[in-house]
Amino acid sequence: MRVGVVQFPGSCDERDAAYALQVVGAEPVLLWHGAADLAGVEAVVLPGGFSYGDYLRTGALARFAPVMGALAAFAQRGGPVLGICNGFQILCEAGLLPGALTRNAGLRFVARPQPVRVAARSTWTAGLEPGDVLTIPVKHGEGRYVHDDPGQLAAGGQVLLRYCEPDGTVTRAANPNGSVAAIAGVTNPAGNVAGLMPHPEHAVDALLGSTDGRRLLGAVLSSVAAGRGGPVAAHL
Amino acid sequence: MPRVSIDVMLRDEILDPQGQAVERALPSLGFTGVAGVRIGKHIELTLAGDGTDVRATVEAMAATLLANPVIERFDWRVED
Amino acid sequence: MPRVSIDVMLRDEILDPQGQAVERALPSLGFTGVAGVRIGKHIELTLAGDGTDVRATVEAMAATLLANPVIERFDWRVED
Amino acid sequence: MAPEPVAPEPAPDPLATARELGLTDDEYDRIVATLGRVPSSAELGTYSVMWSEHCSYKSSRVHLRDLPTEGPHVLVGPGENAGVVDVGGGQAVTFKIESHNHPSFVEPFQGAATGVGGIIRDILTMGARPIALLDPLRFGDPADPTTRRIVDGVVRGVGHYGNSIGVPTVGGELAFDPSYQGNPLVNVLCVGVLPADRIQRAAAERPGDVAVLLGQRTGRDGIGGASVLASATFGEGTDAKRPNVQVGDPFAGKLLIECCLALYDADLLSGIQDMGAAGIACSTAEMASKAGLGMRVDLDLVPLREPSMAAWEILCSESQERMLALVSPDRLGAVLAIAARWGVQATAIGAVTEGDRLVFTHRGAVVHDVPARSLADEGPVYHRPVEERPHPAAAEPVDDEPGPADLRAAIDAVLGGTDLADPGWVTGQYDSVVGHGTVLGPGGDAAVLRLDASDFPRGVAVATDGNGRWCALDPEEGAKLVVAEAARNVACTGARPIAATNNLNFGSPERPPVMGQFAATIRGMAAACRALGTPITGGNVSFYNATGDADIHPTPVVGVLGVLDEVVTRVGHAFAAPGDVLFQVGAPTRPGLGGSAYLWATQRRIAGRPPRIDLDEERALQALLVAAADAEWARSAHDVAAGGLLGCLVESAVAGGLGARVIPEAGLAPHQWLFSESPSRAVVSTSSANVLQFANLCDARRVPYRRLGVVVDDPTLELQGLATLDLTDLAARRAATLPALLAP
Ligand SMILES: Nc1ncnc2c1ncn2[C@@H]1O[C@H](COP(=O)(O)OP(=O)(O)O)[C@@H](O)[C@H]1O
Ligand SMILES: [Mg+2]
Repeated sequence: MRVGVVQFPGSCDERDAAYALQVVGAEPVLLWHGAADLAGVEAVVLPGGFSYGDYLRTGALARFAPVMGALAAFAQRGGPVLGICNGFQILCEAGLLPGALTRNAGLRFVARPQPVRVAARSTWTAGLEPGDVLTIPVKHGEGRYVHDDPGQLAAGGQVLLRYCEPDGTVTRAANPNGSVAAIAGVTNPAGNVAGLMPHPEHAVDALLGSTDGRRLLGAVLSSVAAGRGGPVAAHL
Repeated sequence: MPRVSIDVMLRDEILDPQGQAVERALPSLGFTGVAGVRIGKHIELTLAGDGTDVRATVEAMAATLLANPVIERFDWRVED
Repeated sequence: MPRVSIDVMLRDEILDPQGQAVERALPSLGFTGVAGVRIGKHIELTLAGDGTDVRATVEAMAATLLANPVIERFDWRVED
Repeated sequence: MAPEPVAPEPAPDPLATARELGLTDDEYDRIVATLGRVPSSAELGTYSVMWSEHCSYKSSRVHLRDLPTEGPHVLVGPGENAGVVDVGGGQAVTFKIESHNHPSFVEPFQGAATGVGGIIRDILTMGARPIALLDPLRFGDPADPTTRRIVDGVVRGVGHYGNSIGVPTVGGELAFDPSYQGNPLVNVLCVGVLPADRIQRAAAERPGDVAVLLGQRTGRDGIGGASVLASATFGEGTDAKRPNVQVGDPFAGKLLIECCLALYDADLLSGIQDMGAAGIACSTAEMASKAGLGMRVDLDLVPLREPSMAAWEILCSESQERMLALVSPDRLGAVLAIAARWGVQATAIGAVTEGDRLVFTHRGAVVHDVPARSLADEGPVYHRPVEERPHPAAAEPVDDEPGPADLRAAIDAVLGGTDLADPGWVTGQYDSVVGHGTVLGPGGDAAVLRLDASDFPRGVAVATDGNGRWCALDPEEGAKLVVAEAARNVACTGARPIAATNNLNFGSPERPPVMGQFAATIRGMAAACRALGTPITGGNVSFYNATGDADIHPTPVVGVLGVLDEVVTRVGHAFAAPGDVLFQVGAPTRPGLGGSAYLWATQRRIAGRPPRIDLDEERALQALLVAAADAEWARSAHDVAAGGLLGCLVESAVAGGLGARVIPEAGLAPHQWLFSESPSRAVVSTSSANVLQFANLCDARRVPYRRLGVVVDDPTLELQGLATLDLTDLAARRAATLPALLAP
């Protein structure tokens, strides 16, 4: 399965994302920010990094890049899109995901292995159960998720992951950035567009640490595969 | 070529940890009685043209690019 | 209780990478005719008291904490 | 043909200007003799920066010659932007360390950030993709609010640049000592990887090649900043000397990396040089001089941030994120196209010429016309007076003094001190994982990086070490110990140390005792590098680290690089499993409290002689560690360093979430057993199944070993008959040390 990885000026994790996709069995395709189309991929990852230097606001400039037009249309048609860290920020700025990501409450960049708890059943967590705990690195300066009504998001099944202790309890200390309701990842109402602050692409290789990221990245592949011939593929 | 200033601030209900940190640091530096510190962005730029549609241009740019309405509000003025 | 606004900007001769990157990105993002973008901080705060020594307080505060005199300058005004 | 240029207009009041720029009268006379005329303002500008201590190494050059620089793996040694070593399989690795001490004192955030940017571009210039950063940092007393402000700015600055540019920060150091109060040390090491046959050279090749300026526009940033600032002592009047601070733009730096790598892949360049200190002047002079050619540049073509800049300002500006590429005219179009794709400004500003002149024109006139090599290679060389003066406290017999009255209190003091603090407060602000190569990140002995995820099994290990206390007490022995420790840290991971880089941080070279420390350091470093097979492939000298008359401790910082043929065999420092057997291997524990963490933590004292090192013992230990890893008999390995055996055991246990039961060594005072920093020792754990093989390996290699104890499941460290430490509590306290001291 061909999965696009969008490269913006200032992206840093695009090679990691491509590597991780390969590890879970996909064929990564780098997509240039200036491209007008998505080269026929079946899913798209917006990788981490500092697109346009993160200047002005994280994601604020990237969301105007030419490729984002094609991406929005793809998302509209139900195409699976995953934004990781800077990718999450871009998707929020583009209005493809609810809420916004702001400066960490502690005002420092935070890099650490981070336990997160699966909060909903979705195409992005196929094969995982609510309550499952994964340990995945976070690394960001602006990851504090803000939303007016996190309860409504949760009720709609849009909260994907929450920051937690290794045993799964959600505590203030486990929250690396002060996100509302400890939210680490969300989806759009339709469930095909997701954003995460943790970096599953950095957790696919036992030599480098955790392999929990495979379970998340693998989930999208199986969902897309399962959806072939269904609504997603029908529009491709 | 009008020169424009735009101030972009987090909306009041959004936590501003930077403002809070400054507010907390001030007393120990001998500045007392300072309250309600909020920190945002100050943007200065020059627009091409004679300035006939400054309002439209600036508001469009601020609303779509310079500020994120989900969390921010903005204010602008033409300088000099 | 005077309400004060302070703008802190990089000094003109100091590179402002943020302003520069935004300015460079604007045309390809569909915003044309914008030049000389500089981005700094906008700080709002309230001072206790009747406002007799606002100038002294604000300037001292800006010079010691709010702005870094090595690379920044500041400007302030009383809002109301 | 252009007509012969007329001589540039002489500078008004040239001698006064020369003095203002820091040139001595002798140096000025030399310039006049070289040119056969009075120099122009632009020429005075370029000579003053190129002949500054920072650029010319005029005080250090005669000593640096004594360092070993050759070895079987060395592809490029000192003299280029960074050394390159062959790691096999067609891959090469380049690495170098640089300092940004003075700029980081003036403006900690930007100083540190631009330090990171600068060393990344050195690595990039060699043709490599930068893959890792290490940041050895030294600051004054953490109780001082100024120190806290500087630490905060520096750590944020390193993080800002490194995180944003997508190069992981995988190691470093954090040390505090009052000698760095007015002069922090911010050193940064960068590692890059490249195909061994794609090394780029910073030399001109052919007359007619076009000089292309890549990157940021040139502004009045840090004119003479790195060079002049780093070549004078801070004191009163710092403000007047303060050049405009350079501001780093990691975004522009990132685009420059990708653009240059694309240019290398397409094999489009005949030469490339980054612009560090002394900007255009330095890069053109060096590239021309190396080739024995000339260069002509039209300064009116240089894109400026401030159009009013004078010629000498354009030449000496240290604006960041710029490179100078030389391109044959038929490839210019392709180069400009690649630059445009990456959004990097690229401008042809001049050309390589026959002859040896470095000619700059500005506003239609020749403003500079000098032999390129007179700037780059024929600067003054000083034989500064050298006086080796023993440290007043070195004779104190600290190893003969009685141990602490309360051993438990001493243990708590050492483990609670800054030398043994958990670096998490720093490392948690750095991205250490980007690039999917970080096999062992910060926290252990050395960082280990996988070079290629797909089919290339190799890895490299890198560690930096310095120790101002040892080096102050005895610079020669201190330098040996520092080299040995860095190499031992690399060997602990199982990597074979093959090369080193050094950053020599010293006080004012105009003071003979400082030059005495310098000369002794070079002797010690040369001896250790020879003995351990780690030639110096590059580095940096930073003088004038002083506040008024007070020089810093002599602080050589060494980075050692090692190779793992199979990165999967790497060994970490964390205990792996309960029941594993602990061995102390290497030299016997000797009295070793001179300059130790124990003495500092318990008595705030720097005294005694640093422990002696036997370099043969050291080499044997390192070879053993590599062999044990290769055979996969070591489940963990950690050298005995700051905080002695106690520090070593606590770090390994805490990292593994386990504990240990160990038996004190007979015949040693408990405080020596626990805290001695005598060198050439490590603690290795093996599974009980491999105990015999490991012991046999030690016997075969004649490396002494001692069974120390066993790894246990519960988080306690039992020092039988002496103390039992609760590691959960200790870990929490060590993690709290830095936040408690440094939270602003
Ligand atoms: N400033 C820093 N940046 C990154 N890593 C650091 C820093 N300071 C310390 N570390 C990490 O902490 C660990 C312990 O450091 P140190 O005690 O100096 O090691 P050693 O004694 O083995 O030389 C090392 O892995 C080092 O890389
Ligand atoms: Mg060590």
